[in-house]
Amino acid sequence: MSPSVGVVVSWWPGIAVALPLVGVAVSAATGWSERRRASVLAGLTFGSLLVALGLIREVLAGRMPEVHLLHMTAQLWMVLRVDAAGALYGATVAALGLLALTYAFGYVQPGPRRARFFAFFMACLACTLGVAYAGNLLTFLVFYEAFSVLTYALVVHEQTPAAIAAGTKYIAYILVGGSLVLAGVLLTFFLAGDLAFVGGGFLPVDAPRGQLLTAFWCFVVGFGVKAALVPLHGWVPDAHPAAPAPFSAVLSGVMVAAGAFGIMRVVFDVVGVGLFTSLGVAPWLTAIAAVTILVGALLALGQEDLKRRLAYSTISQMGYLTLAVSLAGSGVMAGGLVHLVHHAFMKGTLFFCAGLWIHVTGARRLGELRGVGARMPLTTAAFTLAALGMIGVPPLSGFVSKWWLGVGMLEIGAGAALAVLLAGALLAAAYLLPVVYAAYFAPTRPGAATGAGAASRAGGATPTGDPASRGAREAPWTMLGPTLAAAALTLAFGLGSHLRGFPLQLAERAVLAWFGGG
Amino acid sequence: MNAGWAEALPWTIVLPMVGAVLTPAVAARRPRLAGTWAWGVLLVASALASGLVYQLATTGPFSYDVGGWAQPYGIELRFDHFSAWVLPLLLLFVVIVPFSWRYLDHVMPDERRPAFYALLLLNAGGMIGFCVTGDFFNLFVFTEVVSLSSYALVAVGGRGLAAFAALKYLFIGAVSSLLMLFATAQLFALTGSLNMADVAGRLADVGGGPAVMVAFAAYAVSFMVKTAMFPVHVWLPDAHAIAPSPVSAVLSGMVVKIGIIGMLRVYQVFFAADVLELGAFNQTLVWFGAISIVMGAFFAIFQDDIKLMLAYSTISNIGYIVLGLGLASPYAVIGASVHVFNHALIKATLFLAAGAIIHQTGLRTLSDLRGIARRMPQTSAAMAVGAVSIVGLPPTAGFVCKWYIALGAFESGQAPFGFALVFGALFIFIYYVRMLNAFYFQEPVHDVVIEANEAPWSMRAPVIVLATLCLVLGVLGGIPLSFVEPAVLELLPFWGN
Amino acid sequence: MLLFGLDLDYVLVVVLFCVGLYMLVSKSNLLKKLLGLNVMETAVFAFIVTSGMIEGGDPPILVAGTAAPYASPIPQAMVLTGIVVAVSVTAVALALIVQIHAHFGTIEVDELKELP
Amino acid sequence: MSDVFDAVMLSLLIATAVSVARARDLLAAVVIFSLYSLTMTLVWQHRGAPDVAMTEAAVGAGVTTVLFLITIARTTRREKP
Amino acid sequence: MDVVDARPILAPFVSFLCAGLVFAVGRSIFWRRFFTFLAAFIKMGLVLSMLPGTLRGVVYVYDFVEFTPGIGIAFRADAYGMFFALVSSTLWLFTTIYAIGYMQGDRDRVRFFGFFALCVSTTVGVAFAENLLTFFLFYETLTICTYPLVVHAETPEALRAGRIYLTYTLIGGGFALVGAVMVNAVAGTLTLSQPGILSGDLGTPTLAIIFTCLTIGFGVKAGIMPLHGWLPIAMVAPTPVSALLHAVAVVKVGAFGVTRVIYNVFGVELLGVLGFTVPLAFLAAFTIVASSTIALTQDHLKRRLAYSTISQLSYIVLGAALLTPLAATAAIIHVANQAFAKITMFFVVGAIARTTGKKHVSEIDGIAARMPISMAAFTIAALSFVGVPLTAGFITKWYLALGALEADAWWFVLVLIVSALLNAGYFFPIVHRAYFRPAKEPWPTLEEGRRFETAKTLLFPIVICAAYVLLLGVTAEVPGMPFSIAQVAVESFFAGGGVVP
Repeated sequence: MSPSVGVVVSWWPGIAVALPLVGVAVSAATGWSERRRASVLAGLTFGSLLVALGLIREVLAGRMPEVHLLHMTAQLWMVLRVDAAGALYGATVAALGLLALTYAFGYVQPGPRRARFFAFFMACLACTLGVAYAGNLLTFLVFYEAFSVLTYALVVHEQTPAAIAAGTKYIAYILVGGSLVLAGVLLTFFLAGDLAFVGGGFLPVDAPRGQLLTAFWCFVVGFGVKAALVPLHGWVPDAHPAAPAPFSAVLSGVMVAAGAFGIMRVVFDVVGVGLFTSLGVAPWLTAIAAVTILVGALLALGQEDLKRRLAYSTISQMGYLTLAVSLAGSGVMAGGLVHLVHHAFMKGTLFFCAGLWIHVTGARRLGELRGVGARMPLTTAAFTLAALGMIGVPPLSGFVSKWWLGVGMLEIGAGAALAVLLAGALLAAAYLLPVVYAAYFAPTRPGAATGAGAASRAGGATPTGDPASRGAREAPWTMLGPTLAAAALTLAFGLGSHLRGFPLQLAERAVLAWFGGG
Repeated sequence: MNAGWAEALPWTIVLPMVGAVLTPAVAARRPRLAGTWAWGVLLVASALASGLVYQLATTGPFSYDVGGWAQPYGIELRFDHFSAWVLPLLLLFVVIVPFSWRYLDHVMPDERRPAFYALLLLNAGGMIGFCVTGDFFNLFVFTEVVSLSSYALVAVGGRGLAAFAALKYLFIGAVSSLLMLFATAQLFALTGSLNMADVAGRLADVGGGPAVMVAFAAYAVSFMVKTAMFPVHVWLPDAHAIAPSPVSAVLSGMVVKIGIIGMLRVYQVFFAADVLELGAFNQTLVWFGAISIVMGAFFAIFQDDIKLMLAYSTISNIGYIVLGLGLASPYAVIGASVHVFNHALIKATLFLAAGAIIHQTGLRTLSDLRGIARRMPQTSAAMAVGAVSIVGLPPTAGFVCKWYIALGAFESGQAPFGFALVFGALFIFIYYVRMLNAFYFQEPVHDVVIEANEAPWSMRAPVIVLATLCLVLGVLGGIPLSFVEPAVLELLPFWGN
Repeated sequence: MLLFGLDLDYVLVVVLFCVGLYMLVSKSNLLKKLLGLNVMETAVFAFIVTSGMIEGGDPPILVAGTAAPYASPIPQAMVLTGIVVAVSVTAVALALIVQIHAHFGTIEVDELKELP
Repeated sequence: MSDVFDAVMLSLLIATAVSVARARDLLAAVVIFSLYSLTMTLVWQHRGAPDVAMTEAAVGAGVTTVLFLITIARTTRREKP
Repeated sequence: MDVVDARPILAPFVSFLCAGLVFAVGRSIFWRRFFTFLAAFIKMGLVLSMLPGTLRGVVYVYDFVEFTPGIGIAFRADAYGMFFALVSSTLWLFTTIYAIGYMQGDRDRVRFFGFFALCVSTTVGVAFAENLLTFFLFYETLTICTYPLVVHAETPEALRAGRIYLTYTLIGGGFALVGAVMVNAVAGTLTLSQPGILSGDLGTPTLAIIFTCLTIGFGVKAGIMPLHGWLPIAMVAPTPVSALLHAVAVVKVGAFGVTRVIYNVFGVELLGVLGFTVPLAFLAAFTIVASSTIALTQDHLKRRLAYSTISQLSYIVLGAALLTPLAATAAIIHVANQAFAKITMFFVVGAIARTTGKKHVSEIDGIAARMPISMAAFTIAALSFVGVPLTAGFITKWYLALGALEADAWWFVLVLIVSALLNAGYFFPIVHRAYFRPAKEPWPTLEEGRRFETAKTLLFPIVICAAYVLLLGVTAEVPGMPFSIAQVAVESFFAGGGVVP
């Protein structure tokens, strides 16, 4: 940490985590009306978001709020400590969580599984916040594992055979990954005797190289599963379509990113930039990241199912974060960190839109979306905005992050990486624009949007016939509102990227801590 | 003061004998009085024996010269640590006799009771004499007293099979007695003396040689037959199974031990004389002991009759003892000697418990007796304690012996026999598990069992006392050891080959 | 008297013992077995008497004027006891045989064994 | 002289013993056994053990034979082949 | 610091007395329960009252009687023994509560509770055994006392299971006996109060035989493959017994024995030189992986748990075999961790069987809707086995892995990871079915007037034990919690050497 940062004892990080946990109990509470439950859950999440924003303030003021949760043994303790990167990620989680929650009130149908959905959703949210604010590896691991496992319940929410298969695949991948992370944590403890995150890392430089390498690759592979690094990405394309849309948004936006966030934590707060460079693993990581970007994007091209396409897109986008980490330059890292936030809202928007289309028209596949733009103009507009952001069209937020990434790459002379970045952007255009095209411009086919599962899935709204022919019928505001809000944030982050308190400033702070001002 | 208890030595033998003779007279009017009479006699004898043991504990071994003739010409009675066995022996009798009071109801008519108790007293007197005699010829005489009364006791139930079993026992027993007589004569021919201590001294002068070897071998074979080691065990199972249960307890628990005690006595003499190289002999004992353990267990597995099963288990246990003797290391011999007593206790428990069950139900096979534990819980529990004990599972009396014999095996560098012992014991447990399973964990198939009642107190109390002792002596295993240890350690310097 | 270098008495004892043993072991009739046992017993007694004999000695009866060596009295005492014991054993055995016959109607071991 | 007596006696002993073993008629066997005992008595007498000899004559040859005879009377006379 | 105190003997004696009273007056339900609970509480009190002393390093000793000259039945409540006693006396209480509910209306309850108390008595006896002889006495007694519980149902399968159980354990006991006897023969003492009583100059073959005998002897109960055969078969026993067998008494006694052999008979230094533990460690590692793999294929709930137990027990053995302080800590702490988690699982499985009659994994689809609290407890326990942080299982795996690294045996870390995955592989499907599969047919609803998903006496122990699993995971450090005791124990094992965490 940079010397100007002072640790202060504060309960706020704990409260941020605890509020959604209260929501778990609320979700399980019987005898509450749906409305009352919804408002309380939203209120709790909103409270959490406020706290997260407050924490950003604290961080910007040069303080580092810290709260000790548990002392399991003398060496194993759990602490929440908010630094710039954590605050940034935490606020993202809270914000996207609030949006998705609101969206979910409309999306998830009533029934016995509804309560379960919200309970697990809130729990996941809490744990992801815990990941964001974790002050040492153990805390990180605990929350990381917890939300990974809890996610299972949300992936299989639909309880269709496909969903269960996806859930099984998911949990298998995640557990292997989690175990590797645990091994890494263990090795770290063995080598360093401590687990607390410190900017610049704390692994002893003079430890045996083999053990250091083992620890490092345990972490990278372990988190890489979550971060969907190719070839560890297998679960992503199955899990996303299976999960309900609001959760897909969160999954893609912040939870997959938790893997990338973990890699960042490891590289900068555990291993340290210096050691990371001297270990000589960076080129390998770069290669993996590059492959992930390209392969993810190429595979996305071939997907007919919209949510699968978006899932591959997530894989590709996560590659940017890893790429940024592997290059270990302060500029590019700032871009990477900011991309984490920006991508969250963009991808959130995309999934929200995809969910709305499914909800209203039952359309899951690209071919079924023809003409939906006319029927659901706001939704399609939001989708378009987010898609353009993903491609990196100025002045949207995606442009900002890619700009910083590119500039950072040039700074350190990583031309090849820049090429990959550009290729990724082009491919993003190639797999997202056809969707936009189909929604707006493709000729409609009669009956195209009456998907087989539409009636059952749509609940109240009854999709009928050709979307275009029946005029505009947007989804209810509980769902449309969050979608538009997310899209708006995409725009706002692009426009106001330089403002105080916006992601970029925090990312710079974080990078300052990691690179020691260099 | 010392002389006081030493004086009691001949009376301890004479008392039961005289009691036996007087039994018909005492019980002439009321045959059932015979049991009480016998019990009284045995109680007094036990009191005397306690005095003897007390004397032994305070002053060490002591002698009594019958008729005041000095050694080596007179008849010497000698009370040493091995003789201390008479006290537990008598105490077991004291427990067994009350059991027989009611038990005999279904075995024999009342008018035959005096004969039965006379034989029993004779048997006890014979064994006491056997333990305390100091010369070889009396050893033979008392053996014959014991044997004769045992033959008769086996047949006392009176049915034909019993007579046949007794006759089988008799033929083999008589041959072994003959061998013993032959050995005694041979020893006399060699040394011109029969007093044990004296013979030992003179043997040393005579030195070794085939003649001494022949005498020793004759003794050994004779005692091995008496103790029913495999393969000369054939007489035992039928005799012990068919005899009335109190008699079975006496026979299996005590009479077979005649062979062991006799062997120890012969050892005392031959080893003190140090004239024989007995390594090969010991090795033979070890092997036969091990084989006995296994074969006894093997046969027992196939028995359905509980008393036959118990009888075969005696063969196994004798195998333990012989194995321990053959190992010839201090711990092994201590263990074997303690097992002489502990096995008597355990076997008495088992036979009496089995007897109680047979008495109450009239059934004696495992398949008939299923589920009996529900109706006779205390007796069955005693049976279970006995079973666990005889296998040598801790913390029972049987375990102490197993521990020491195994320890001896390792001590003498014959570890495989330690293994054989321990796992042979498990082999034994197989059939006891069968028994316990039948008693406890299977549904009754027989109406008699369903309606059975717990045995009367005069039968139950002895069983419970014995079972309790099995447990107590497991924990307080040091008590019998303290008697045996000095004797064994005294014996061993000449022994270890 | 020596026969082929062996004391004839001992040869006799062994032969008699063997004859008795043969009867005891291989005869089926219980009475014959018992007779065999008796033969064995006498053989052993004969051995004891023989071994106790001192060549040229007088009987161990104290008569004025005779002098040592005597035959040792102890073996003879042993034999006397032995004879008494043997008779007792025989008596018990015969009683048992009578019982067996009364119960099963036979005293042949072969047949007794076939009984249930 | 003594040797001749010995030889005759011992031969007789063996002969009687074998006869006891071979006789099918139990009564005959018992009678021969009695003869055997008496022969033994003579041998012992000759060996310088007169008291033993007398006991054997009375008990071995006398009582035992009587007991056997009683038994035969109460059981059977024939040995089954 | 040794202090003569009667409490180490009173603790087993209380249960023993209780067994006697239950047998005597057990026909009356009231008195049966009264005595059982009274004894359970007194016993817990006794053990707990020694705890402060133990943490201060006091060792309570009591020589009961000289069993055979030179070796007595003696009790010694050292830290490790205290640890084990604490676990078993605590779980006795809960299992008793559970058993009362579970055995409601069952047959032969007098016998059941009587032997139950006996088992606990002997378990605590094992825990407090001062020497190998006392240890063995109680060890074998336990074998026998458990038998009536295994065959409780008295069906042919139960009898068969009992037979197999006895065959295995008695043969094992035979090996243990031989080993103990050999130790006595070569060392002249059997005390467990020293960090090793054998000396290296006895020659490797002798020591190897001793080690093999003792390890086989205790390994049978600890279920080390290939000696595990009895454990899945013994599952026919009533659930409280399975819980007792698998979580507390029998299997733990085996594992406890193995650790005692390693630490107190041979001692770390000697074994470090001899290297006997290396094959043991590999065997344990093999067991961990192999039995987990087998567990994957089991449909019967209790059998699946049984194989899981086999796997878990080898953690203890592995921890002990690694011969490092950290691994030892793991081994010891796992005694408690596994106990609480596995007993929770068995309780839940038993509750399911009692409430719905379902015994197979394939039958419990959607049961979480019917029995939410139980399944939540089960899930917690499952997480613990997987080694998720905040649960007890994590602490074990953490220290075990560190120990492996400390011993320079990183491949065991790999084993641990694989095992964690396999654990997840066989537990999570259960959780999944319970929560995410629709019920095949509607679960019977609660009877009128019943507020809980199952009997209170079943539910209460489940909740407490599950809570304890979490508690162990998060407060291991608190003085008086198992971890602190384990540290005292480890300090005694590695007296002088090694760094204690």
